[in-house]
Amino acid sequence: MTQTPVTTFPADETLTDERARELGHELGLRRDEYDQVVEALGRVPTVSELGMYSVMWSEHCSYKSSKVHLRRLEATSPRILAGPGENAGVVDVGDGLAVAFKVESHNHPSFVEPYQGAATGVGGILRDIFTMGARPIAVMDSLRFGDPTVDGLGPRSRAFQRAIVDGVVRGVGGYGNCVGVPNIGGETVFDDRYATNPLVNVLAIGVMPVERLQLATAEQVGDVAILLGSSTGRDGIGGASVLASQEFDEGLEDKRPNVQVGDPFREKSLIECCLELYDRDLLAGIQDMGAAGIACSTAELASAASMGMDVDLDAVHLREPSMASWEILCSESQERMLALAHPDGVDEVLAVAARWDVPASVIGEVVAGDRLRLHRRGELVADLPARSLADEGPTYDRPRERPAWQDGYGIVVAEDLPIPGLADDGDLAGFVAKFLASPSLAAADWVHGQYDSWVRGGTVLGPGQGDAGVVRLPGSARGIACALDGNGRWCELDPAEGTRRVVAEAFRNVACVGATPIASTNCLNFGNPERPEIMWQLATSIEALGEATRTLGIPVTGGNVSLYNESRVGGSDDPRDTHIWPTPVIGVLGVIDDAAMAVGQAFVQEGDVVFLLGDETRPGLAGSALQAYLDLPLGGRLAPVDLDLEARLAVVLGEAARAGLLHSAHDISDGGLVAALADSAVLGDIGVQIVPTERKDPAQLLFSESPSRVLVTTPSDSVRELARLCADAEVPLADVGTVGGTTIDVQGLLTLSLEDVRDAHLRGVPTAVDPSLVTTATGEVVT
Amino acid sequence: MRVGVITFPGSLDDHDALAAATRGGAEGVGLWHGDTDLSGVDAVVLPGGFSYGDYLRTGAIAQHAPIMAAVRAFAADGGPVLGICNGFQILCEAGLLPGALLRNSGLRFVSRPVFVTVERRDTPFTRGFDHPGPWSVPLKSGEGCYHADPATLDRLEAEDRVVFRYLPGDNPNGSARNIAGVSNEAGNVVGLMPHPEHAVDDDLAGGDDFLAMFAGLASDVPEHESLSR
Amino acid sequence: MPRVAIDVLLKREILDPQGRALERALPGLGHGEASDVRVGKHIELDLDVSGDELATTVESMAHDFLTNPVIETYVWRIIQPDERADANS
Amino acid sequence: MPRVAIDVLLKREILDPQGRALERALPGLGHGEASDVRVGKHIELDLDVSGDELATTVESMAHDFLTNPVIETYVWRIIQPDERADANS
Ligand SMILES: Nc1ncnc2c1ncn2[C@@H]1O[C@H](COP(=O)(O)OP(=O)(O)O)[C@@H](O)[C@H]1O
Ligand SMILES: [Mg+2]
Repeated sequence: MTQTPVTTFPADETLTDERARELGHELGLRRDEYDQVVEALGRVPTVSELGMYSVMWSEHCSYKSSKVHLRRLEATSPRILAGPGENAGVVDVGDGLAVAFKVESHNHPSFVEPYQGAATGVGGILRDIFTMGARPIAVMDSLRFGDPTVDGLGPRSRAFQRAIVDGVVRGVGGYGNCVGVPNIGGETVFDDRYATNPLVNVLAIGVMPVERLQLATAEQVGDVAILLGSSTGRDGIGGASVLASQEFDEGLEDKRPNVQVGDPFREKSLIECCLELYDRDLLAGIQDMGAAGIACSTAELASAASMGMDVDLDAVHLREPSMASWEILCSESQERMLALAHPDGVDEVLAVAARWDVPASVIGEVVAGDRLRLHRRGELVADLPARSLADEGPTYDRPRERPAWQDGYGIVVAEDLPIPGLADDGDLAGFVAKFLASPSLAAADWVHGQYDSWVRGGTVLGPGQGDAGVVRLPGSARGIACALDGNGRWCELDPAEGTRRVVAEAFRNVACVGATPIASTNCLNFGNPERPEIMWQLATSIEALGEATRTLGIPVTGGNVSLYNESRVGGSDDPRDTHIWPTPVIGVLGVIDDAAMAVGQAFVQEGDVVFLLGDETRPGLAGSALQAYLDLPLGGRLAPVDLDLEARLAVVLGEAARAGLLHSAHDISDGGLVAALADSAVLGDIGVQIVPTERKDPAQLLFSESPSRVLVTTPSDSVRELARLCADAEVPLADVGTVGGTTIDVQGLLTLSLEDVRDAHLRGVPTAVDPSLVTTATGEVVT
Repeated sequence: MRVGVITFPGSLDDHDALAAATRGGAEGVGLWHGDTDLSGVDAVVLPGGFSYGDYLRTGAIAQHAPIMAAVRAFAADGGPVLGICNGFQILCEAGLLPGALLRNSGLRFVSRPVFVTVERRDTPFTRGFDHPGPWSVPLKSGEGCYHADPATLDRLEAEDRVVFRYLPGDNPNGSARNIAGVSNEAGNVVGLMPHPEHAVDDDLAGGDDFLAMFAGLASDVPEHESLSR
Repeated sequence: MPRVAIDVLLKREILDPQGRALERALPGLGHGEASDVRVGKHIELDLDVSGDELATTVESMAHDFLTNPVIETYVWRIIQPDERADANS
Repeated sequence: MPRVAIDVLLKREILDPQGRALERALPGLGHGEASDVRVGKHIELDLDVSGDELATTVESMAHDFLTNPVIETYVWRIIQPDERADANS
């Protein structure tokens, strides 16, 4: 292989091998990765090429640490129209409609600039959805923050944590509200493990007629590449900015923030523009521009079609004309798409774009062969095999090792906790009220009360109303349901069982509203994969994820991996303290034939009978919310989840909902029975009297988080029918009480006034996070 | 009855407003901000959303859209015009309704159902309500705090032009005198912050308390219905 | 081409909740010294007009469009390159 | 007590969607003369500190709290009563 720079490249693009290797290193390319680049090219890369390879072969874009494991998730189902590897999974939901959905993280950007980080996270996942041909109809957000009730130093100070929460929630709302996609749910968790590394995962759902599905494989030689959307600027190329040391201009670094600013208004126009282009069948292919912008989208389109592409970077509409080629290529400016059109249709495409006031420029052409060739100021600046960039990056099977600290968890006594008020015959009700006000358990109204959940007129169950969000599909009685769940503490304790439990919970949440779960997506938030312990957590979790989703019949249609999430606890350098809890967040999609029959969480009617469906209460305080609340060390053993029982439970819930037997359904999870009762009672503004049928340890009865349990309420005249369904499906049910009154009562143990619980439940989050306690959960000024 | 709904760049609830008009028994007609005529519709709705991203000021850019000249003329002629949320903001910016919408006093976007009373039931948009309520309707806005100077407020009250009011003690955004919606002098132009188009279907989260608004609009009305009391 | 800066605030008699929130938050952040805090908009633009025309153009732009006279009020001035709020970026 | 005005803009290389939208709208309103439009925040406050301390106070306030230095930048100055943006209200 040659060491001499190719003379046909302009001087400012040319590097010596030594310099290129050095820069490559600074850009995060390993020595052997750099060699692989040289091998793919047969020469030393140009500056632009080096920039492109370093971004495309990064963990974020290439999944190099997780790929070998993600293969284990592969699954097939006749319903799946597009699976992992596409921008989003697409499933057939019947009636000629297909649904695209996917979840993605924006963790690091949300720490650096909470508002914009979260906002652009929403924008990015929406583009994944409409790239597939679907109109976005819902978003959900899963948020994990530090504990704002603990006041520490610097980033751990309350003010800092509150600023993150405030910015992220405003950002999710600011973007989603303005782009006009309803938020239908999510989760909000506070735990010190996320103090300097919040998790911001956003899921989006879209719908389309099956035939509108856009798969980027149809292009032909001569097809024209059109850049649609915002101008390309210097934002989001922080990582690649070491390339600027090539230039003379000093102090340029800080001018290249890796933060991007979102423009939801532009995104809205872009959505409408693209949907019109699909409907008029004007496109041969389309790709959104996320990480690595033009480099990534051109390489992916060309590679997917096994073709080449010639691109003229001078045609790209720039925000700053002085941008270097590598800056144009690596820019992550938001709200951009790359579309391919037949030459005859280009004028029409440009006209549609103009109507929606979306800037558009023709920047290239599909050519025979496999080369991606990029020109700038008339000269070639990059010439590489598209496939090498998009699909032939390095993959690693990194060393894995079960962490020694796992042994410590096993010996913690978790099931026998000293519960104030229970152990000492004191004020148990007072303790429970405080417990329910802890921000992770309290109602998230302060969060989703800032999100539009009504727009586009399909929301049947919005955030906080059911175990899953439910949206009726346009022009149909049919609806889709979606739940998004994670639990880092469970997964830290036991990545395999924890992951199974999380999958089971998301599955169960979809079943609770009466929908049939059909597919799943996931976002895997883990620490540093170069540490064998973390790699073990990741691999173990993925294996369990594959197994659980196959068993439950909810094949994985796609997802996202976010690694290098680290949060130093108390400034410690000990490896066991520096990772976030391993946090796979699972999204499950379900279908409900008649959306109007969806079942919510709220208790509805005095006199309704309360049943506990599913498993009996088992020891379930290991890794529980109670353990965390009492500040006890994480530990114990997770009771295994019976996935067959989960599947049968889901069948019963679906049939009961279709038959109209259920007034409410809510699974028992974080915080145990007391938390579930509080949710349903507060939401329905009606009390409940529970008469425990099980002779259990009171602590377990009230707080156990053991899986496969659902509280349902049913009018008394439906009881027999429900019992028959349960018997047929071999799902245990126990009559545990009655809806009514103004208290939450667990006989012999606990009486809470509904008023107190409501107050605790609604004030928990704002009290902890609102930077100025002048407002209540819904924005009223309290003065 | 043909009800036109204007789509501005950034309109979001145009689709819902059309559906609501249809559900109320009218024919929904889509209108485009860049057009200069109203296609002969019998009523016009300026829907909710973030026209032009709400950049600069809510409604500030949209009020200059080409179609607004036709809307002004239509309104001056007594044609029924309804502004919902962003549409209300546009009508205020355009001077077709008095006052302005400021940032919510709590400084946060507020999205939740509110109860409002219908204070005046002789406008084209309220004649369908058979009692003053309170009626439940979703509210979702960051700049919904109704403001006008005291003299204007007094005049509005005196002339019975406060059309919708939040319940005392449940004012979600700090609006002056709990005002949720107002009308012009003639009563044919009405604006409100909550979203009636999200409250026309009992199967959905928003309920159907405001179906009466669209049903009333669509119902046959005498040619020269008197709008003033 | 002159560059113009236009500063917009809510009229004094209108409560400015943002300013108030800021004022209330500042003491907690170690800045008890601040009072009468107002938060508004800062707009900068290059204008391809000169002389007498400049004032008329800015005034009409500000009055008709950049502000809502029902609630807002403004001042404007010509600024030099080093007075741009983004001069240091 | 000195009154301080702080003008905040997004850094120059960062997209300013508001400024862009405004710039695109202005020609339609008969103001084709405007270019390089940026929209940011204008903050005014009275500060009960003086002399050397003033600069330190404002800088720390602006840096730590009023702006996010990752994306925003600012300038500040002392203003006279008639330079208040709400002087005319
Ligand atoms: N970040 C969020 N965005 C939207 N909805 C949320 C968010 N966080 C929580 N929710 C909603 O609030 C409700 C309560 O959430 P959570 O506290 O996680 O309780 P649960 O254990 O019932 O899932 C759920 O309906 C959920 O969808
Ligand atoms: Mg949950």
